[in-house]
Amino acid sequence: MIDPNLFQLICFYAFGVVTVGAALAVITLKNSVHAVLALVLTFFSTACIWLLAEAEFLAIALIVVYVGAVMVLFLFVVMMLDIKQEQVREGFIRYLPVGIVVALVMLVEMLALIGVRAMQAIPMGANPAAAAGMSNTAWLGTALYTQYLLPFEIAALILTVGVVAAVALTLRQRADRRHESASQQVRVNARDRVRIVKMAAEQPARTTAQPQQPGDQEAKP
Amino acid sequence: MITLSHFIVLGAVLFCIAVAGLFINRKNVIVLLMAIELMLLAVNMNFVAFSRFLGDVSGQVFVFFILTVAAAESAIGLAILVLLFRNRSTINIAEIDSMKG
Amino acid sequence: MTLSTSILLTIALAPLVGCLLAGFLGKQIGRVGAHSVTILGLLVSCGLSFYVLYQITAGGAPAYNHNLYTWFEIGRFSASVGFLVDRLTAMMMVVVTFVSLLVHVYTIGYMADDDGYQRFFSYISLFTFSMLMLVMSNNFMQLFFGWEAVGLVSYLLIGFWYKRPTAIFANLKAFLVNRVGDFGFLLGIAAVLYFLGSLDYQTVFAAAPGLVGKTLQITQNHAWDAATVIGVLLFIGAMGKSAQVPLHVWLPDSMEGPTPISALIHAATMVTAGIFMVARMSPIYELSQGALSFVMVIGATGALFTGLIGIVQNDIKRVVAYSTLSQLGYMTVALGVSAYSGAVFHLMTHAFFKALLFLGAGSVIIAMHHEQDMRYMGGLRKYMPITWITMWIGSLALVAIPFTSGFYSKDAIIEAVGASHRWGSGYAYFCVLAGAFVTALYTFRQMYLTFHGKERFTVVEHHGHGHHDHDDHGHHKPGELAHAPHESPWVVTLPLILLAIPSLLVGFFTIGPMLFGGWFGQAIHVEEANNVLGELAGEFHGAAAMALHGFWSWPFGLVALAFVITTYIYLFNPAMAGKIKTAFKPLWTVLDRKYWVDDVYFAVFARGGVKLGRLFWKAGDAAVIDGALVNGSAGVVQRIAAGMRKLQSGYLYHYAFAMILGLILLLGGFWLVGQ
Amino acid sequence: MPNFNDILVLLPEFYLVAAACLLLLLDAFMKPEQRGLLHWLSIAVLLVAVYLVVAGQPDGTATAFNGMFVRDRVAEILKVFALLCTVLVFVYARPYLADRKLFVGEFYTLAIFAVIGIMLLVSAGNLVTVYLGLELLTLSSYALVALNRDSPLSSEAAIKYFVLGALASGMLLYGMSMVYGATGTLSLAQLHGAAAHSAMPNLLLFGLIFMIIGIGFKLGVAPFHMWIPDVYQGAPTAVTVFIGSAPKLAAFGMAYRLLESGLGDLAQHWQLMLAVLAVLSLAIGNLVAIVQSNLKRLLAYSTISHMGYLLLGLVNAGPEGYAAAMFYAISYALMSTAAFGVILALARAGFECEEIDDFKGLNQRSPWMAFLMLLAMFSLAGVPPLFGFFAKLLVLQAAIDANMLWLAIVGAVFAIIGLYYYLRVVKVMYFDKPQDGVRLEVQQDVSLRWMLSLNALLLLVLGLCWGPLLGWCRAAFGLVSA
Amino acid sequence: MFNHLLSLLIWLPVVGAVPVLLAGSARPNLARWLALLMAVLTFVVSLFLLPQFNAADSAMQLTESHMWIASLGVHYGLAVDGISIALILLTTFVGILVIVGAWEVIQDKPHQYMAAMLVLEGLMIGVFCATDALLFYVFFEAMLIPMFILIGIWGGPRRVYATLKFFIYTFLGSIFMLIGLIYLYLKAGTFDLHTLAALPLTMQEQSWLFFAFLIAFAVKVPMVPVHTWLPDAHVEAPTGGSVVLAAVMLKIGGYGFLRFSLPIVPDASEHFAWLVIALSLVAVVYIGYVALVQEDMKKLVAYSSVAHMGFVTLGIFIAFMLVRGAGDVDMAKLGMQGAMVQMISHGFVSGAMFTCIGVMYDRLHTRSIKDYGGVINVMPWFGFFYVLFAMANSGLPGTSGFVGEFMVVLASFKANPWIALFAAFTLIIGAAYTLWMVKRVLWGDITNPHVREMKEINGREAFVLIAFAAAVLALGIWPQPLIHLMDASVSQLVQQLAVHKI
Repeated sequence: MIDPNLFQLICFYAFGVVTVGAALAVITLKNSVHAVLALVLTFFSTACIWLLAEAEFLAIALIVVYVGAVMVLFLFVVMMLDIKQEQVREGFIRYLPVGIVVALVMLVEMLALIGVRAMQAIPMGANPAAAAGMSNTAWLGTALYTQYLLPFEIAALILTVGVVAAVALTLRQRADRRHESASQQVRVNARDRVRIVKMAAEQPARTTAQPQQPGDQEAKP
Repeated sequence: MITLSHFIVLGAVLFCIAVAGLFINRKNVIVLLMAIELMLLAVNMNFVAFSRFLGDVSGQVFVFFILTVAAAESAIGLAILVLLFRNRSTINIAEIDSMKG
Repeated sequence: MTLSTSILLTIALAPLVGCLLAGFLGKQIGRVGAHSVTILGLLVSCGLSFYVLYQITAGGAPAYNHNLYTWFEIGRFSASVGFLVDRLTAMMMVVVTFVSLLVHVYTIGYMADDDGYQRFFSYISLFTFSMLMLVMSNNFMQLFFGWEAVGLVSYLLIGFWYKRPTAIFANLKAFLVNRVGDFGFLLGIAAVLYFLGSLDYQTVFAAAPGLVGKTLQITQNHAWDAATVIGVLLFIGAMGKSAQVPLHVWLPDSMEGPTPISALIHAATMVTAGIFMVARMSPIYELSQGALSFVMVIGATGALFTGLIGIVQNDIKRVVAYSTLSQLGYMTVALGVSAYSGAVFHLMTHAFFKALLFLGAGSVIIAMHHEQDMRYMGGLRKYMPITWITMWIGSLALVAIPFTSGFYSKDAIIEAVGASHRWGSGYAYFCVLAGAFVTALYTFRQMYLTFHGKERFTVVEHHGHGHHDHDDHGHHKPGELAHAPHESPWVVTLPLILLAIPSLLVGFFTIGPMLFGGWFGQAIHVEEANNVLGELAGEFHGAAAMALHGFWSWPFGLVALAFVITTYIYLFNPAMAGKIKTAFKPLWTVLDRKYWVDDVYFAVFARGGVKLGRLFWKAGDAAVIDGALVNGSAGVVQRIAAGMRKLQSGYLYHYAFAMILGLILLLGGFWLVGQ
Repeated sequence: MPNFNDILVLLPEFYLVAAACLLLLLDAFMKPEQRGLLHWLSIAVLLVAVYLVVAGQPDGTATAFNGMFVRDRVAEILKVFALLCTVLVFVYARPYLADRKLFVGEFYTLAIFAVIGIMLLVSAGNLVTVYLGLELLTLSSYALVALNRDSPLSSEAAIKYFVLGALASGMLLYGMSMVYGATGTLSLAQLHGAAAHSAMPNLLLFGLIFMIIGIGFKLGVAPFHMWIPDVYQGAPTAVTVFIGSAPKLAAFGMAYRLLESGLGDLAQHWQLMLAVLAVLSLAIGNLVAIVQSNLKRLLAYSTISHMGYLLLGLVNAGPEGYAAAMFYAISYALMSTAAFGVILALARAGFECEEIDDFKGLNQRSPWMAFLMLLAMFSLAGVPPLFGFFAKLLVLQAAIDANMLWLAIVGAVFAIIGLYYYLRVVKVMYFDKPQDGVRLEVQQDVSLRWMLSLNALLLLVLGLCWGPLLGWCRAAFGLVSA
Repeated sequence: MFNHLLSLLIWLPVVGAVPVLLAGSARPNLARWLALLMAVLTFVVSLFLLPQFNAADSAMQLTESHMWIASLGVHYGLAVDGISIALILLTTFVGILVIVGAWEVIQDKPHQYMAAMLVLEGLMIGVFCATDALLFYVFFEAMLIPMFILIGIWGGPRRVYATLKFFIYTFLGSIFMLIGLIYLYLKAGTFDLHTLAALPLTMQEQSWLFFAFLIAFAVKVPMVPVHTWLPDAHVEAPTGGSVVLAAVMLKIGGYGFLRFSLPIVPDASEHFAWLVIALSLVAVVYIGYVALVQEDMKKLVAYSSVAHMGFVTLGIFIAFMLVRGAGDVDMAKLGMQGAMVQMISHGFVSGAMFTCIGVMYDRLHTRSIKDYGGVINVMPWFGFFYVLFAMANSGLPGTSGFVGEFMVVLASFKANPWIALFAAFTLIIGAAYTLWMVKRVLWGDITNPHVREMKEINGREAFVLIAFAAAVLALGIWPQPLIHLMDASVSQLVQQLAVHKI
């Protein structure tokens, strides 16, 4: 029998490695589609890690919301915009060392300041939801609809703004396209189709016109 | 045994990857948007972990809101991206520099 | 019998009123109006001055000393406008107004053809007013006012013919050189206030004995005697105004003005101010042997060396001008040996005969159609006898022929210098003696060249028009005249005659009381130990005896020698002048270049000043302050800004990088601080 | 459960949400030529909101929704001025939008949503509310910046704004997570108590740094300012004027909520950080503005420097300082609306009037506009007797009061450098000849002219009697008049 | 009405500028007459100060005080003493003259010009009345705006450089003063000058504050080496601008020293008096030489202003050596009075000089000395005034230019003879640069044919010049009324100097 703690740890490391690897892939892969897929993998493995932390609702929500919706949106866009792959990678290698150094410096600073060692002493306690006699979802839901009611409503408002904004920005009648309007075609009248124009009879052009001389004043711009 | 530090370190690493992604990436705006998602993921990781270790629900509630907002944010971000592509026929970051100085 | 304020005020203001009327309403009142009103003013002034003199001498009126109004009053310090009229002042007033009056009259003739007729009258009346304010002052502030006012008017008068480049150069020079003197004078006044706590003469003189022992800390461990400091500083002012070496350079150039002005400046006003001032300050000067020595040496130097220059001058007015410098030196020497009354006495006699000489020279110049070069004159005596005779009278007075006024004053000075034991008096004695010889040399030379010998001019009749503008002076070839010279009109000759009389006689009658009779009373203070005139008084047995004795004295011998020499050269052997000139070429050059003093001044102060100014301006203001600091810092800011602008590259990843860098720095900083 | 009282406390916000939704609907069913009605309705809606804010103000502090929402004097004042600024923006923007076929309902609704975000943000009692209010504001702003869909500059500005904004909120969130981890609470009020004896003080400070970056970004202080010039320039001017005004009040409110209400115990730590940021902002803002030729961009850099000055007030970390900073934020909002208002009043279809050279000879063409711009410029430069001077006076005073004389001197030095570019604008208007081919004409819109005049003259009037406003600001932080 | 005389004085011209502005460019004459009316009214109102004022009383009088900013305890405080009154009268007097002087000269947007002048006048009066440091500062700075406009719009070819330099220079100076004032406020809890004067301060504080004040006022005076804005500003400014700048604005620097440096930081002022004195002497000598070689008349007069203002600072700061060193209160008063009289006098003289140059400029459109020569031939009356003012500028007794310099030199001799020596040098160098200019401009024969076409001054110009001349002569001949007006205030100030704060 494996020690559940050890199993948890193994699982954590496994998913953790996947998460980090996939995250690195997101920012390094050439192909945008691949990058999106790597991001999906990141989210997926993160969701698994959250399951380890017994945050079931959020883990599922992450997959549903992100993998199901947001990432699809990303894919749509990536497909829709016709991006040339070759030029996208230029100069990447050149800036990579700088990027790595900066990222590492930041990581070191952060880890040093966070005080990771002290946190190692903090074990994962009992599941608070379970302690409260609820499932994680009920635990979360209770808080959401009581204490966090106002934020919940604001979140709704934000989604509305998202919709309004997205619509306002992308929905438009393009002036450079020709549209057919069936109703107009149906309602057309005969006299609109042909227009008779009266013109004065034209004299044949005079043939006396001199050809332009080179060096004429008009030759100058 | 999993300790708080595991989660936080993982969060920090993700955060740094996201940050690195933001400025290593010289070409594609979409990757930027994805890096931002990664960053939010790192934050969420922290909140989930703290919530779990502190036994306090608010952290997880916060994550819920962050997820919601992130969805709306992606929608707007992608809409802007589409606009940008329509106007300039490129999403190459190195070419988006008509305003500077 | 006391002096009335209103009379004194009238004396001072009458010329001012004349000045204002002639100046501002010149167009309206016309030429006649202008000279009438100014002469009237002067007449009033002069008449009343004589009356005041009479009141003081004969009427036994006490000295008048009252303030008219308070000029400023701050704490215990105050300055007022007021009059101090004692015998010294009264005498000066008479001399000033009298000479000035005659100059006014003379001007009618002299300036008859000039466009600036009214303006000229206005100026000379203003000049008189300024001088009166100066001599009548009862305090230093007003003294300084008059002091500078005469400077101003001399500036205006010397530059009267403002179209002439030389004139406007000369007037600027005169003013600036005077300002150098005033610089010292102002400091002297400041020193007076510092040591004696007042600007009022009476208070100052009363407190003056307290100066003894007081010192002025100049540097850490060096102190100067207070009285010497005051004396020297005040005398620097006198050096400027009375054209003492080395501030004498303006006076000869001042000949650029019309001749009446030269007479006024050289005789009665302006240059006498310094002498008068030192005499007035005798209670202070008496406290300092050092200051007096200084005065004496300066004066003696001037008396001899400026006279020497006179020998080589060809301009008739310049000869007279250098003689003025020389005579001023005599007066100053007299001051320096504490013979203040001698100096003032010489001032008075000199005023008469020098005015006479100048006006005479002016008369000659009119006759010569504004030709001033003596080389183109000669034999004028038959054309203008009155001028000739009066000028000889003046000249005799100048060379101090016994019985003339000049003899009494000058001889008294020479005697006094001889009697003095002050440091430097030996040098001074030599100078004044040699000066007497030199004086005679240039005076006789001048007279011979002008009035005697061959006519060195030709009359060219074809110039039809009779009127000469002063401006077209020089249109003729030198020595060519449109008309034959003729005697000047009566307005010119009358003043000559009127001046000739005192030039001859006044000395004879006044030497007794003035020099030896203590006529000046309290006005001039001489310490017992310094009283050389007092010593001489014992040998004085009346004016006639003095004159007779004068024939056997050294000075007369020298004059006679000079007479012989000049007579020989200029009457009998005119070619010899040229020979002497070539023989003593270096010496002649030295004198002709006026010891290069002017050149040095011009090079050092004028050109050097401009160079220095340009250096300050270009290097200091333009390069360092504006260039480096103001525009430089602006440029630096611009450059930094241009550099920083590049940070805003327009690239999103740079922007993100900047934020992350900010984060890293904040974290790092916090990390470092936190440890 | 929320009771009626909670709703009453939030009445202005609820009302605005409802009104915004109604406007949205109205816009959908409205013919384009009736948009004028929408314009006036939106203004009316905002004015009513002002009334509700003022009329419903509680005595002292009221909280609602379990402390999620705090309604106190600070919030009230900020809200009132944010709403008024938005009214100004609406008035100024209309001709501009109409000229460019941008006169659409979305502008109004998105702006109102943004204002709601501002109102929530400044009233936030909880980190969650802070975050959500902020996002409501910024998401609306992103959309507004991109509103001119056919403008490449506009979308470029939007994407830069978006990416950097997202980065900043990511950092803010990261900081919040750390603070949460260190204290176990998201409530600002509890945070205030818990911060002092946190089990993990380092973690708290670590979170603080990240949060300061979020605040710094929103204020636009260096080095988190990079978005400002590009966004100000790229956005339609009508949007720029909005972004440059009301959200600055929100940013101050957010800073106050997070730093004072939440982490006031850590004042000694964030004071120094803010001081450093202030110096950087003053330097970058004032220096780079000198070399600008685009007025909007110049004003953007001027914003950066002004936010540096605002920080001088915050570093005081006392009620005096907060009052000064709030006063500064209000004054800046008014000055910036006036300055941008003039640009809007002069811009026409096909002519943005945003290059400095476009203003050449304005005094000859329209002396009144030139005068208004002059007032705005001198006020921004901090020349008495204009409003901006007194704001600067107060923040300098706050800095000196906080024993940061050096900071005040730095502020003074950069005020001199900053003066130069404001004067340059005045110089162009007054001393130069009009450019050939540039027709400077003022929009005929009466409401714009009057409001703009009022706005600019207010800078002068408030310069002469700024006492009451200062009194309110101080009273909001519990200071009684001397 | 009488309680608000000072307010009336300040706001009458400022508010009066509004109708002038409204008259618009379409009705320039209306604008001119309105402006003149306002200026004359202001002058008349300012004359009412004299009967209201008790010259024997050293206290600030005609006090007005209203709470301005209640929450900071800042007052709108106005009051005057003799010094202020003198300067206010100078301001209102010059105010009329510049309006008249600009009558036909300013053809471009005269209404704006006149309005700016009026606003400027009001603000300058405000500076002289303010008893609250903040109010003072507000007026002090606000003046820059109309002046900036005046130089910038109606100025010469390099006006932009000049006006920016002017503005930034002055702002640079004053902002540090502001910091000093804030410091004082935080210490004292008030901006009231009277209270600040009584505030005890350590030597270190005083030193810092002293330099904060020094830089502000030194720029304004201006003292070497922060004077270089002045020649540029003057050269480019329109005549009226130059006149106001020289006649009144520079005085604010000197006034500031009296109101701020001396009473608030007396010990530091004493300690650093040598510095100010040294700079003043440098101004006299160094600037004198610089002025000598100027080729532009305005620049020359501008430099001479710097030199003359050197006497103001000199007079003010030798007071310390006299009061605290020599213990001679009367002598200190003499110096300080000298400085004050010099301020007023310089107002008249430099104003007049700039007017003269403006008169010539209007005819020939050049200020370069070499373009002139022989002007007296065609403009004798003008020549009269020009010589008069030149003489006043070189400190001739009988003109106002003499009085202040005389008094300062007298006083400085007591402080240290060497100071007097350098100060008195102005007699020479001042005359040199002024009269050399006169020589080249006025005297001589006409060389430039355009000069021959110059017309004699008209009635309007004559009015301005006569007014200046009257003032110059009156003050020169009888300065006592002015001195009496300021006597009590100066005494008070000098006595205050003797009190140590530490």
